[in-house]
Amino acid sequence: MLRYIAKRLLNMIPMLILISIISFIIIQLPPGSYLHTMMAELRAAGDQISMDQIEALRIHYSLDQPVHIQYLNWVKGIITEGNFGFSFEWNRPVKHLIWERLALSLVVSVSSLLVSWIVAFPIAILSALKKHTFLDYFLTFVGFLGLSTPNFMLALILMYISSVFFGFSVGGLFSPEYLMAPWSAAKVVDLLKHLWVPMVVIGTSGTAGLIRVLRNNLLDELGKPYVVAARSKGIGIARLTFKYPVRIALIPFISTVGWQLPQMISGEAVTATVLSLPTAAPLLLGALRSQDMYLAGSFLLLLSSLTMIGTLISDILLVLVDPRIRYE
Amino acid sequence: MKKTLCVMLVLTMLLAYSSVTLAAYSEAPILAERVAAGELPPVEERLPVNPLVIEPFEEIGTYGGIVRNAHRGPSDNTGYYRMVREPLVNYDNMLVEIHPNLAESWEVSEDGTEITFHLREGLKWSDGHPFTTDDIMFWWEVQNTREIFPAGVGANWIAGGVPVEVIQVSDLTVTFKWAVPYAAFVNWLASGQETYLPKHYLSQFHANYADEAALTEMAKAEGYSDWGQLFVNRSGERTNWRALDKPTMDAWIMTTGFDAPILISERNPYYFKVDTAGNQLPYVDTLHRILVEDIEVMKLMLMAGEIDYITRNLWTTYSDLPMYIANQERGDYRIIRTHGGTPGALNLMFNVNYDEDPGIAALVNNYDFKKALSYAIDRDEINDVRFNGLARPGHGHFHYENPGYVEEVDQRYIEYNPELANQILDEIGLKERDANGFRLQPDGRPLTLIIDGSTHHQHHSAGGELIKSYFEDVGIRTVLNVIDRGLYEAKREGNQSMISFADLADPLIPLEQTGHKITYVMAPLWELWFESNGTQGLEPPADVIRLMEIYNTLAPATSDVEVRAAYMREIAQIWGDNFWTIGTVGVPFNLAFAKNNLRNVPADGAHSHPANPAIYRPYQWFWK
Amino acid sequence: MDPNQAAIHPELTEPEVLKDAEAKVFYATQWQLMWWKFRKHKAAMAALVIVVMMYLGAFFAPMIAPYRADERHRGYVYVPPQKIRFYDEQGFSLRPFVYPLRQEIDMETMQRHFIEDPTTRVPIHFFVRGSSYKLLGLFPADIHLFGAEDGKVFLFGTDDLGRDMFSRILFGGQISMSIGLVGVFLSLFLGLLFGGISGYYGGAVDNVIQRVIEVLRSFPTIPLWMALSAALPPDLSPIGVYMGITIILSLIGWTALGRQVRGKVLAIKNEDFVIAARLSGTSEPRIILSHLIPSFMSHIIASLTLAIPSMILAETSLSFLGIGLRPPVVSWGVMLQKAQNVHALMMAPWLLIPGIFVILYVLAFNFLGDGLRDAADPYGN
Amino acid sequence: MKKMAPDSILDVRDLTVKFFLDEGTVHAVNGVSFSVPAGRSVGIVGESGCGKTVSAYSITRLLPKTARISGEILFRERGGDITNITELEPDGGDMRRIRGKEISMIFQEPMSSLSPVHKISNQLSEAIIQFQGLTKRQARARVIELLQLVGIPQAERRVDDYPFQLSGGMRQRAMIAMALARNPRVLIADEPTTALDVTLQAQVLNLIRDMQDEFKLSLILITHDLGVVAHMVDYVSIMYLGMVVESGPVIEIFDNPKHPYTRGLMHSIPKLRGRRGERVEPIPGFVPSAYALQEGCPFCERCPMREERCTKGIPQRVQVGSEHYVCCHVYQPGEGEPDVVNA
Repeated sequence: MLRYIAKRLLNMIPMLILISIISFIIIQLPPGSYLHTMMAELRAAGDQISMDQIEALRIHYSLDQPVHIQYLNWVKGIITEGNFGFSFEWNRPVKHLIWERLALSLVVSVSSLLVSWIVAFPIAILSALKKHTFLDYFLTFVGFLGLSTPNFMLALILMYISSVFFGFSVGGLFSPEYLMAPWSAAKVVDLLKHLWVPMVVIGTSGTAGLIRVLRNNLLDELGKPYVVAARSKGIGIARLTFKYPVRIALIPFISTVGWQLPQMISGEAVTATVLSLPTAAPLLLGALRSQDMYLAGSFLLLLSSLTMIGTLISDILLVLVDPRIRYE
Repeated sequence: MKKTLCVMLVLTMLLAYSSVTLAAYSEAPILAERVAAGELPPVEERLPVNPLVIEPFEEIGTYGGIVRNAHRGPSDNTGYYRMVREPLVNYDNMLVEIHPNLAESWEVSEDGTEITFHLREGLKWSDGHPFTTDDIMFWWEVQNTREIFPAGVGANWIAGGVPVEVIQVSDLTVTFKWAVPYAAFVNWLASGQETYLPKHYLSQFHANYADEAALTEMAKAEGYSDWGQLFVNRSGERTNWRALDKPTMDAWIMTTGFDAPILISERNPYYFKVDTAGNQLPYVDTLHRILVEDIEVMKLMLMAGEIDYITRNLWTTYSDLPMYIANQERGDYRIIRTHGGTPGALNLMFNVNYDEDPGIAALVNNYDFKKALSYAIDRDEINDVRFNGLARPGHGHFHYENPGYVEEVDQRYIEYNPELANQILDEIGLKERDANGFRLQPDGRPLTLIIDGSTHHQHHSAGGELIKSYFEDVGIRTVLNVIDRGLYEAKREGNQSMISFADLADPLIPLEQTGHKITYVMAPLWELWFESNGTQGLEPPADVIRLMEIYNTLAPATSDVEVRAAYMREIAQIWGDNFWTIGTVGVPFNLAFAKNNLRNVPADGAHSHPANPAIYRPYQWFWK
Repeated sequence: MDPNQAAIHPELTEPEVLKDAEAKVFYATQWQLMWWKFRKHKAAMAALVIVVMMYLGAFFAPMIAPYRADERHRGYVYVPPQKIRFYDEQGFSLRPFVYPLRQEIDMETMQRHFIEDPTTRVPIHFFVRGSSYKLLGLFPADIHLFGAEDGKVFLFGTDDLGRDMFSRILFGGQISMSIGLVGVFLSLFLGLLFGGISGYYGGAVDNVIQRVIEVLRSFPTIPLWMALSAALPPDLSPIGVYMGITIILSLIGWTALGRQVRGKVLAIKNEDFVIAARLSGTSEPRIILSHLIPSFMSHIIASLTLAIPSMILAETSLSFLGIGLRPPVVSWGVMLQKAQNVHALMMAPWLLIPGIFVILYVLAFNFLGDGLRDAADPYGN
Repeated sequence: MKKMAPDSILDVRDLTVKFFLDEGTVHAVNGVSFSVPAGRSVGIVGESGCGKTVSAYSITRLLPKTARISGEILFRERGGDITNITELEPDGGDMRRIRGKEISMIFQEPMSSLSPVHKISNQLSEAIIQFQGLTKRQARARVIELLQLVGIPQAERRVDDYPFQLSGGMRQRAMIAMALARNPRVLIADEPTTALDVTLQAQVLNLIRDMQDEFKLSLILITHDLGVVAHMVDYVSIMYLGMVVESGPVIEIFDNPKHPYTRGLMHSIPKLRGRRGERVEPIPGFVPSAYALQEGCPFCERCPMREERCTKGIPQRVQVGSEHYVCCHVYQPGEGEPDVVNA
C-alpha cells in the first residue's frame, strides 16, 4: 500500500511539471500583458503614462525577458522559496493572496460535493430499488433538472429570491455584521444562511451525474446472483441491499470523487462570480482577464494539483474498498 | 485676479476662525471617552491652531453611526481614495471655486511658474505627529526613488519636459517651481491630488533612512523581491494610495485592508475640520466599504437597503434607472443626479493612423464618409432603447454646461437621415455593391468596418448592435468586436484597431484632465510621436500639434476659467474641422444613491472622476 | 455436413446460415432490438419527440419565426410576453388574436408600460407573408408560419432593443443546438483517435496519452476555456469565434470518451478473434475497428447523447462570462447574457426564457441518453 | 391443514408460474407436481428454459417480482406442521425463516454468487451471527469447521480469503458450506456443476452426496444432465416446457423410459459426456415459445411418435409403474404399449 502511494506520488512529479508548463502557456496565450490592463485603468482614471514609463515597468516586471526564462524564474521561486511570484494588480506577493481564497474554495467545493452526495445517495438507492416507478421517474427528473439549469441562472435566481423575498443579505458568505466578527454560533448560522445558495447551485449540477452513476451501478449489482444467494440465506432485503449491492455500487462512485473536484471548482467559478464569493475563482477569473500572470498561473497550478491529489485520494480509497484491486 | 480671490478667501476663513475660537470645540462622544480615559489629548490640542470651518450643506449634524458603501476590492481602490483624500486645496461641490484645505492659503507667481502653499499651523497626522512641509519633501523624494517608481516621476509632475522642483521654504511653506507657466497646477491639486507622505512613519521603510540590507531582508521575508516593493506596500504609493498602519490626514483611519471583507475606517481624532458650531468633524464614526466583486450584487444590496451611499460603479447604470426607482421605497434611498455624466456614451473613435488596408485608412480619414455614417445613426432610437430617453444626442466631447461647449460643433450632422447618408456614400465612390447589397471599396474590394468595444462598458455590446445595423442599413458591412478591456487597449495601442467605441466622461473643469485628451482623436502613431519627442511614430498635422500645444503648455499656464474656456472652444473647432470621431448620445448626469436619512449629502453636485465624491464632503454627512 | 444434422443443431447452425452477407441483418436486428427496448422508455420517447421538435424548430426557424432575429421594433422595447386570446368581451373568435399595444413611459418612474387596447383585435393569421428569407439557405420565401398582419405579435415578449424573443430563440437554437453537435463529433473523433492509439499501441504511447488525459482532466475547465478563448485572435469573425469555441470545447471534452475507447480496445485486443486475425496476417487495426464500432456503437451513441447537453451548458457558461459567443451572433447563451443582471430579473423576467429552452434541451437529451443506454445495454431488464 | 404424504418433506402440487412482462406473458411452469421424501433426493432434469430452475426458485420464493405463482408447495416443518410456501410473502418473515434454515440453495455460478468484496468468513458467518446468535469468534470457528467439512484445505487461512482468491472448485465448496451453515433440512442444488471443469464436477457431486448423508438432507438436484442424476438421486422428474413429462424412481426411469422426450435425453448421454456448457444432445426441431400455451402436447412438434391426437389436448398424467408417471397421449388409458421407434 505504502509502495503504491509512493509510486503514485512519484508519478505525480512529471505531471506537476507538465501542469506548471501548461499553466504558464495558458496565461501567456492571450495577446498583450498586464501593462495593457494597467494602461486601460489609468486612462479610465484620467491619468496618463508615457512610453518610457511603460518600458520601465516592462523591465521592472521582467516582462521583457523570454517566456522560458520567466517560467524558470517562476518555478524556481516556488520550489526554493515557496514564492509564487508577484501579483501586478494587487501589488502583493501571490502567496499572500491565494491560500485563504483557496481554502474557502475548498470549503465551498467540498461542502457542495458533500451536499450532492447526501442528496444523490438516497435518491439513487430509492430510484434503483423502485426502478421504473413514478418515484424513480420523479427523482431522476429532479436530478436532471438540477443538471440542466445553467449554474449562473440558478445562482442569480436564488440570490434574487433570497434577497427580495427572504430579506437575506446577498452575495458573499457572511452578512456585513458578521463579516469581521469572530467565530460564534450566530456567525455559523449566518454562514449557513449564505452557504446554502452556492451549495445548492454547485451541488445540483453534480447531483444528477452521481445519481445516474450510482443508480446504474446499483441496478447492475441488484441483478447479480450473489444478491439472490444472500436472499437464499434468509437475509432481509434492506440489510443485504446495503451490505452487498450498495457497497459494491459505491466503488466506481468513489473513483469519481477525484474528477468531480475540477468540475466542482469550475461550477464554483461561475457561481462565485455571480454570488460574489470571496473564493479563488473570482480572483482567478479576474487575474486571467487582467493578465495578472503569476496570480493566474499560481491558481491554475494549485487548483490542478489539488485535483491530482483528489484523484490520488480517491484511488487510495478505491484500493481500500475494493479488494480485487488491492490483490492485483 | 485669482490671487485676490485667494486672499479674500483666507480673510473670510480668518474671520470665521476668530468667531469660533470664542466657543469651545466639541468632539464625538467616543473621543470624549478616550480623552477622559487619558488616551487622547483634549480636542483643542488635537485641532490645528485654526481649524478649517465647514458650513454643512443642510444643517449642523450629530455624531455617530456607520456609513456603508461597497467596492470591488483592491482594483477598485481609487474609489476609497476619491472619497477621503485631502489635497492641499480643494474644489467646492460644483467644481467652481477652489478652497483652502491643508493649505491655508497659496500664491501663484506673476509668470505662473511658482506656486507657493502655506500650510495650516498645528496640523497633526492621525497618530498625533505634526504635519509639516517635511512630509511634502519626503513625498517628492519618494516620487524620485527609482526602486519605488521604476518609471520615474509621473508625467503629471513634468511640464515643458522638466520635472517640477519642490522647494521647502519653511516648516509651513512650500513652493512648486515649474520650468514653464503652470498656474493650473492648483486646479489639478484641487481636483484631488495629494502631495505628501508621513515621513515619520515611512522613512523606516526607505533605504535613504534605514539600513538597506535589513530592509531587503525584511522585504524578502514577506515575499517581496526588493525593498521598493515593500515600501509600495507600506505606503500604498502607486497602488491603493492608502495603506494599513500608515498615518493619514483623512477624516477616517483605515483599520482593515482593501482585500478584507469590509474595509473599515474609524474616525481620525486629529482631523482638522470643524463645523460652524465648533464640532470637530467627521460626524460619522465609521465608514464601511463592503467587498462585493459583482456589480449585480451591489445593485441588489442597494435595493435591499444594505448600502447607505454609493455612486462609483453604479454611476452610469442608466438603463437600470427604472429598477432603482421601483425599489426606492424598499431600499429607503434617494437618487441623486449629479452634473457631469457621460456626455459621449458610445462614441465612435476612428483610428486616423489605421494603416492595414489603405482603402479603409483613406475612408476613416474621409470627412464625408464619417459625415454620412453620422447621418446613418438613429440617435433617438439609441436614446430610447438604451437610456429611456434620458440621453442627449450629440458628439459629446463636452458637457453642455461646460463653458467650452460649442453647440454647432456638438450637434453637427446628428439628424437621422439615411437617404442623405446613402447619397453621400454614393458620391464618395462607394456606389458599387456586392451580392448581399453591401458597398464595395472604389477599387472593387469588399469594405468591412470593424468596431472594437470593451466588455467593461455595458453599452458597447447592445449599443454596438444598433450601430452595426445602422451602418449595414446604408450598405456598410460592419463587424462588432466587443472584447476584454486589456485586449481592447492592446489593440488600440498596437494600431490594430480600425474603429473603437469609447465612453467619454466630462470633468466639467475646462481642460482639467489632460488624460482625456485621447478622447478627441484616436491616433496611436501621433501619440507615439509626441511621447517619443518626435523620434518614433508619425508626425501629426498642424491642427493636432496646436491641440497638444493648448493641452501641454497654453492651458496649464493659466487658471483663468475664461481663458481656458476659450482654448476649449478652439479645441472644439479643431475637432469640428477634422471630425475625427462620431458621437451618438450622452447622458448629462451621473447617478448617486444616499439613504433617505443620511443628510448633508448635497442634492446637487458636479461629477468629476478624480474629485467625486470627496467634494460632497463625506465628513459632514450625518444620520438624522 | 449432414443436412439433417444441421437441422437439429439450432445453436450451431445460426452462424452457419448467417455466414454470408447476412451480417447486416444481424446488426439490424440488434438495432431493432435497441429500438424496441427504447420505445418502452416513455420518458426517453417523450424526450426524443422534444429534441426532434426543437431541431425542426431551429431548422425551419426562418419560416416559423414571425420576424428576423435582428429585426427591431421601434416603440416595443421590453414588451412582456403577449397574451394570445380567443375570447374577450366581444365574444369568442376561432382565430386567435392579440390586442394592439401602446407604449407609455412614466417619466416619474422611468417605467415603460404597454397598454392593451381591447377595442381592436389584431388577428393572428397563419402562413402570412412577411420578411423574405431563404429556406434552408436555398429557397427564397416570405411565408411565415404565423404573424399579425395588422400589428405586432410577441409570443415571448421583446428584448432591450425591441427584438422578438420568440424569433430570436428559434434562430439562437440554430447556433446553440449545433455547437453541441459539432463539438461532440469533434470530440468523438479525438476520443476514438487517441483512445484507439492509446489502447492499441500501449506502452510509452499509451502512457503519454494517459498522462495528457489526466492533466487535461485536472484543470478546472472554466479557467481553461477562458484562457483558450482569450487566445482566439480577437479579429475572428463571429463564425470564426463559433468554430473556435467549438474546437476548444471538444479539445477538452474528448478525454472521457478517449478513456472508454482505450479500455474497450484493450479488451478487444486480447480476444481470440483478434489474435487469430493477427496470426492469419489480417490487418489488426482493421479487425479491431470492425469489431469495436458495432459492439461499442450503442455505448458511443449513449455517451454522445449525454455529452451534447454539457456542450450547450458550456457554451452558455462561456457566453455568460463574456468569453464565448458575442453579439450580434444569436445563441441562447448570448441571449441569456442579457438576462444575467438584476434588472432583467426584476423588470423583464421573460429575458430568461432562453434558459428554459436550454433546460428543456439538456433535460431531453439526458432522458434520451438514458433511454439509449438502457436500450443498448444487453443485460438491462 | 393441508395433507401431505407422510414421508414427504416437500410436496409441490400443480405449481404454475407465469411471468407478466411487457412483451407478454411467459408460461414458465405449467402445473408441475413432485414430492421430496424426507432424507431422499430428487432430480429435476430438462433442457434450458424448461422451467426447472423457476420451479426451484419458486420453492424458496426467490423469483423476480414479475412472477405469479399458483398451486401449492407444501413444506413440513420440524414440528410436523405443514406450511404452504406459495401463500407466504416472498420476502416476509415466515419465508425468510424458512430460507437458509430449512431450505437452502447452491447456485450455478459460484463466482458471481459470492460477493466479490467480502471475505469468505464474512459471507459464511453472516447468517450464523444474525440468526443463531453466535459471537463473531464462535461464528468464525463454525465457519472454519464447515470449510473443513466441505474439504477446503487450510481452512483457517482460506477463511480470510476473498472469493476471487479461491479456485472454481473451492468456491463451489464454499458455496456448499454457506448453504449448510444453518443445518438446513432441504438442499436445492441448481446446476451445481455446470460452471466447473469436468474433473471437478464429480468431486463436487460426491461432496454434495456426502453432505446429504452427513446432514440428513433432502436433496433437490436440478440439472440438464441425465447422466448426473443417475448415481445421485432416488427419484427423477423430467421436465419439458414447464411440465413434468415423466417422473419416477431413477432406476425405473433409466431402465424403462416411457416418454419420447426422456428417451431422446437418454440417447444423448454418452455423446454429451465431457462437453462443458453444452446442452442436451439435440432433439430435432426447436423448443416452442413459452409465450403461447400449446393447444396440444407441448412436445408434439418434435416428437418422433407424433400422432394425430397429439396436437389436440394436453396429455393427462398416467401411472405406468409403481411410482412411475408419464404425460403422453400414447399412454393414455385404454391404449396399448406403443412401438418404440428409435430415431
